[in-house]
Amino acid sequence: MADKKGKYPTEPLKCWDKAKKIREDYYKDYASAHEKGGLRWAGGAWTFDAIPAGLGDDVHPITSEPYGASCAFNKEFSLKCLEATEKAGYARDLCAYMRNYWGSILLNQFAFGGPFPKPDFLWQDHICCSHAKWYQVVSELEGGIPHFSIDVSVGPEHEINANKIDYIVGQMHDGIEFLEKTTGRKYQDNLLIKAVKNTCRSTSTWAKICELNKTVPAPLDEKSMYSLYVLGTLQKSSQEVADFYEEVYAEVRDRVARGISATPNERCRVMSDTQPPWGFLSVFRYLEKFGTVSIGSLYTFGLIGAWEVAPDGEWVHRKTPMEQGVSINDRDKALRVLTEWELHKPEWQHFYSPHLKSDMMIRIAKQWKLNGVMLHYNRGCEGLSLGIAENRLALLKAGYPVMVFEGNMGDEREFDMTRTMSRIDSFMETLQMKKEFE
Amino acid sequence: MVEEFWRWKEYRWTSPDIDWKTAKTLTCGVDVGSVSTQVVLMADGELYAFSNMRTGSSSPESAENGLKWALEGTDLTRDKLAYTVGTGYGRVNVPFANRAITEIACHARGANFMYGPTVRTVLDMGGQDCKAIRCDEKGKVISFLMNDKCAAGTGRGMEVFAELLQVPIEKVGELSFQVEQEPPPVSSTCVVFAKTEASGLLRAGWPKNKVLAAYCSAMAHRIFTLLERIGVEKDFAITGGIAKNIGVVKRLEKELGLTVATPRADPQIAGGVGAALFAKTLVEKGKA
Amino acid sequence: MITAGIDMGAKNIKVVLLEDGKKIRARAQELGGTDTRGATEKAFNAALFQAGLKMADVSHVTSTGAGRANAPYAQDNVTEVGAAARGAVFVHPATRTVIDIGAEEGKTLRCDAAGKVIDFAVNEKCAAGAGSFMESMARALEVKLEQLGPLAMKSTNSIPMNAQCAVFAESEVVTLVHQKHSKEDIARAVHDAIADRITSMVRKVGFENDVVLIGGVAKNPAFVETMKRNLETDVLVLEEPEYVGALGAALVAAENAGVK
Amino acid sequence: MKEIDVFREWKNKRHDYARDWQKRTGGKVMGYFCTYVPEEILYAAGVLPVRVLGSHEPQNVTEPHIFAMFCPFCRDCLAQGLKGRYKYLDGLMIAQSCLHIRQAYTSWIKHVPVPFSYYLCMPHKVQSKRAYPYLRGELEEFKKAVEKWTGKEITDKALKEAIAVYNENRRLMRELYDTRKQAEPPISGEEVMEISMAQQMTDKKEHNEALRKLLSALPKRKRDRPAGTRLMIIGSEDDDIDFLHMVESLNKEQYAATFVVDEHCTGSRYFWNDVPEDKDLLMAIARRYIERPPCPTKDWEERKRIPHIMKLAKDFGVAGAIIMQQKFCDPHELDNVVIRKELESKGLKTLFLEFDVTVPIGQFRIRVEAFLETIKQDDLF
Repeated sequence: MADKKGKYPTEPLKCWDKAKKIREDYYKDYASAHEKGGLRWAGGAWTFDAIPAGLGDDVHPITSEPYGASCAFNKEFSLKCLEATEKAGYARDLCAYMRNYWGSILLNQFAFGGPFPKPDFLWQDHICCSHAKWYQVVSELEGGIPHFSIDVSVGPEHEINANKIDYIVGQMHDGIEFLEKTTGRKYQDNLLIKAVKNTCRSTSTWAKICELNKTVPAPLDEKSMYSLYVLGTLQKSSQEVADFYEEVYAEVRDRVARGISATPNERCRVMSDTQPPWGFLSVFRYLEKFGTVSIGSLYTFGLIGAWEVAPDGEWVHRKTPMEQGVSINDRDKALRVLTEWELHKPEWQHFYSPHLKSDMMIRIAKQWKLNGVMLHYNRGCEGLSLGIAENRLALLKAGYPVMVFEGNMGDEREFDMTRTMSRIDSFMETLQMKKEFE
Repeated sequence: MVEEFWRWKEYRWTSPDIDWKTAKTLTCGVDVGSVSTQVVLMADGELYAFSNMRTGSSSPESAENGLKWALEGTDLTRDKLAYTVGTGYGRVNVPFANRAITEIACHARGANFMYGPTVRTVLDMGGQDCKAIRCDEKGKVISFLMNDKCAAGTGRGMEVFAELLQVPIEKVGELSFQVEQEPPPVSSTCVVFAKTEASGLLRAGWPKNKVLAAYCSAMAHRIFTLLERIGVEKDFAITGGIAKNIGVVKRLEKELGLTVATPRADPQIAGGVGAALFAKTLVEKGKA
Repeated sequence: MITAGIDMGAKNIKVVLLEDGKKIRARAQELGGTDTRGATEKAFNAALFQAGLKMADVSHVTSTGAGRANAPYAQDNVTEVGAAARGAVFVHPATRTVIDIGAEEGKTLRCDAAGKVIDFAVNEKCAAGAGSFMESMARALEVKLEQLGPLAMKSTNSIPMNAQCAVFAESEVVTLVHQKHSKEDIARAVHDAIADRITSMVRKVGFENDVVLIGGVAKNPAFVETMKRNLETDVLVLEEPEYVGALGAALVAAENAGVK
Repeated sequence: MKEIDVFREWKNKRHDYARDWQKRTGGKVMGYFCTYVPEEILYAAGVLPVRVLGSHEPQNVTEPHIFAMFCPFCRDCLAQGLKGRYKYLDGLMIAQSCLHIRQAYTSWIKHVPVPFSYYLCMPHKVQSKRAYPYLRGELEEFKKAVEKWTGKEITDKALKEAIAVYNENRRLMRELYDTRKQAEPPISGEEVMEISMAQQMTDKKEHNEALRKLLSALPKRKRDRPAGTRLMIIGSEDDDIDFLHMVESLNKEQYAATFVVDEHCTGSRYFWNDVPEDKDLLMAIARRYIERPPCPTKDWEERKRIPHIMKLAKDFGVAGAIIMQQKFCDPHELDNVVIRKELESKGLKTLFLEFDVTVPIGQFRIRVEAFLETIKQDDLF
């Protein structure tokens, strides 16, 4: 057996500590917002966070999915949250992120210490059949918090038309009225416009970063990508995140130039799908023993990344409206730009048809030069597991070996490490990969 | 297999200090469970005699045998029984019963008799299901919850396990405490996979007792979460076979942070007792 | 050269001795029970005795099965999936789909002529659809496990089984008995229930002929019939089906020992 | 009684009915998922909309297509397609509601292609004024697509007639439900469920005819058992006839019970409100679907289902409610906690049951009997 040293040079990421800091500050800022006379709001990672930004720079969000994932890292705390939610009567098969989040509210314990900081209002969007209802429950658990959700389920990107956009933009205008009414603040369009531009910039840049992973050997492995992409799920509309992603892009481009690899012994490239079982990221380390690297997934690429298909068929980052010379100078325009931009989100397309997702996955498999695919049948998220069995069939048909493992992104009771490991052993055998070190 | 480790002891009992001839109303309660059958005879609402045996594949026969055995040695004959209520899983298949009542109602009523009127929460750990019942001072059911679809945390599950580890089922409880320190509970909820996991632990060199401990605490925790969902109010009573398994009960007490009330008789007969008591009420109300 | 394959199954431990990667010299098995190491030694010695060989004659040992990691004697190991494919193709070269039903796990795999696995599926979480399910049902029906199949063959009509948990299915069987269904029909219902689970898995992997059945349950004629009916194709039972995994391991052992 | 048998016949022989209708009328048959499909537009185009429902049999064909964490109902529906039971369909469509049933649709059109398929983006935020113009626009698109498919224009006259037939059908169904308010309802919950199911599979003109006959015969009808405990079903999709049958045929001395009303999409939710008067016919239809008793997927931010449920419970003199939920139905799981609280706070007992396509009667029976005992156990104390 070879040892851990392989043929490629490796290097830790320089941007690491900064990523960590941004994340820590984010939760601190949220918790302490009131002390500085600011506001707190809660919503999902997909919500239009650019819009509440118009209420002022002292308005701090908490997005429940990444928060739920943070809980899941702490198995003991997570279990307490999950059981508190079950005790309250909520079913075990509901979104695992939300069950962790609801549990924190019920226990009144913030994953980052202290009592759970109650938000001033709830700001969400709705594409899966539960999104808005998550916050209906949050509002009830918190004893009634003003709640506004925007329905964005108007169909796939190739069917966008004026009627659909008007529907969403109309709701956004109502939403701004709601924000002014609930907070008593005057809404500032210039802040909105800034936030919309940041949203486009951070999501376009994240896609650029993912593009670099087409390189062999891959400069990033999925495990480290998780810690970077998460910032976009926290606050894609913030200046800080947009700027940070540009730094990351520069660093990764430099890694590619110098041939720095994520894994020393890359011989086999795979991608995953849906959120991983957060408590068990060691699964990805285990792959390295076989010289196998997960270069990402439609999830890491497409949840926060903005993409488009280039004339030559390559999947590339979407040019920002600014780059396209679109001028954004009033509220309505800003909202329209934001709507169109988000309606192209890759992770929103499969809600209308798994076959659209299959096409994107096969495109990734080709252009990122994959040997196989590992699908996480995720019991914790019906939204991203939607149609996953059809994706499996399509990938196999396209000639990519597929491994399936069941688990749950936020409920460790539904993930069986030993069985998954032995599943990986078998899969690696089928890919002719031998363990290189223990 | 020569020895059947899952098999618990079948037995019968007669009260030394009751003379049935002096009794006004003699009633009978028959609890035909999926795993065990109890026939309880009561004289004016006091426990006179009972039998406790394993259920065969035919409920009517099991009930018959149970009754014969309960009457055995007493010179009491079935024609003297004013009224019989059948309960449990085979309640509708008790040939000599005048009426059937669910085990949920009967266990609540039985617990009320065996543990006293202060009982508000009853946990019945039966052969195949596990019921959490909230009741009032009369033993009237307020609400109940039953485990679904999966048998983890049931008597049958424990039997399967005793068989696997080749430990007599009565011993499981005490042995599970003979460990240096409490191991983490087995993670699998499925009875069969719990077996697989256990075999794995044994292979990895765990002593039997430690595996038993891990299984008992897993079971205790499952039951705990079921109880949490209905809400536990004192006094808390456990009926059914598992009540006799201290390995589970002690751990459950620890999780709940309260102690289980002590019964006047074998908690496994609570259902039968409740049935016999209902029989008495029905006789008195002239409903018989 | 003699190589050995040990299949550390969830219930039984099987050993196969192989000569030059071609000729099977011996097969033996032992109930795993609580002392798997002891059981393995027993099985291994029994096999050696059959073949009139001694430990020293065995040049390479490869293990497979649930407990493959801590198998005595073994120099290396191969997954159940890999072993099943190798073994099946060796016994029946036209094999392209293997259905393996062990005591507590059902597996399906598709492979090529060389025994290379193309795709596979393993039953998740719940054990309905595995041998032990069949055992508890036999117990609930109060018949011997071997009788269950023949009984089902005599069934005249099919009744759906709703419960999926092995233990709840037991109570459902008892319910069916109470409803005065014949033991034959109930036995068939049990087979249908398991076969449905397995068929779902097979369809997931997609099957190509020849489809072969291995593992203990393969010896049950009623089950084989039900599978044929479900898949609408022929399903072959390999000889000594429960040893195919161990055989596969022995073949891998031969390869690792450099047998051409 | 024969006036009811006809509905049962239609329900049991749903495929024969549709094939025969095709022959008789030469019209197209459109299979649909989810009751948010604006049937009026199809009916106006001479198309028969039939709702795709499951067959409640164990099956082994959907595993490759739908991950097991999605509801059994959507898998059962897909199984019908994969098994070729709906070969006669000319089209298949869905109106957007939950993710689960959506998979039955997307897998079906890929693996069992149909000449015409349509995904209607029914809005979720029905509580927003923005939903009206939006849905109207979507209906406009849909109407065009149907016209292209059938090759003939859908005239306002045809739309008006379709709306009239559908409103008539809804009125008659509500009339039928009114009879269940009586102390001794002349009809059982099981029978009503058969009528509602037939309603979703047959030509409304014929269904109306049969309803009129039934309504004139009902007054003379006496059931052979007491109504007993008056129950309500609250649920996700629910056509578990076997379960209703079990409950309504329990030992009548001890456990007499009758379902007197329901709140789910195979029942009252489907027909409770009419298409209102509006010169703009498409807007009228849009209003009807936006304002109907909501599916949980669309019941936010405010919870409008709860007051509706409480009113039904009151109007029909309900003593207890059985919440029948398809396993894994997230939208309902997000409602049931509060619904139960609300009912219990008004002194109504509730029993929660999780359903798979096949009903383990044994396991449910004990729960139901115990539930009925908690409502009426005084003779025991």
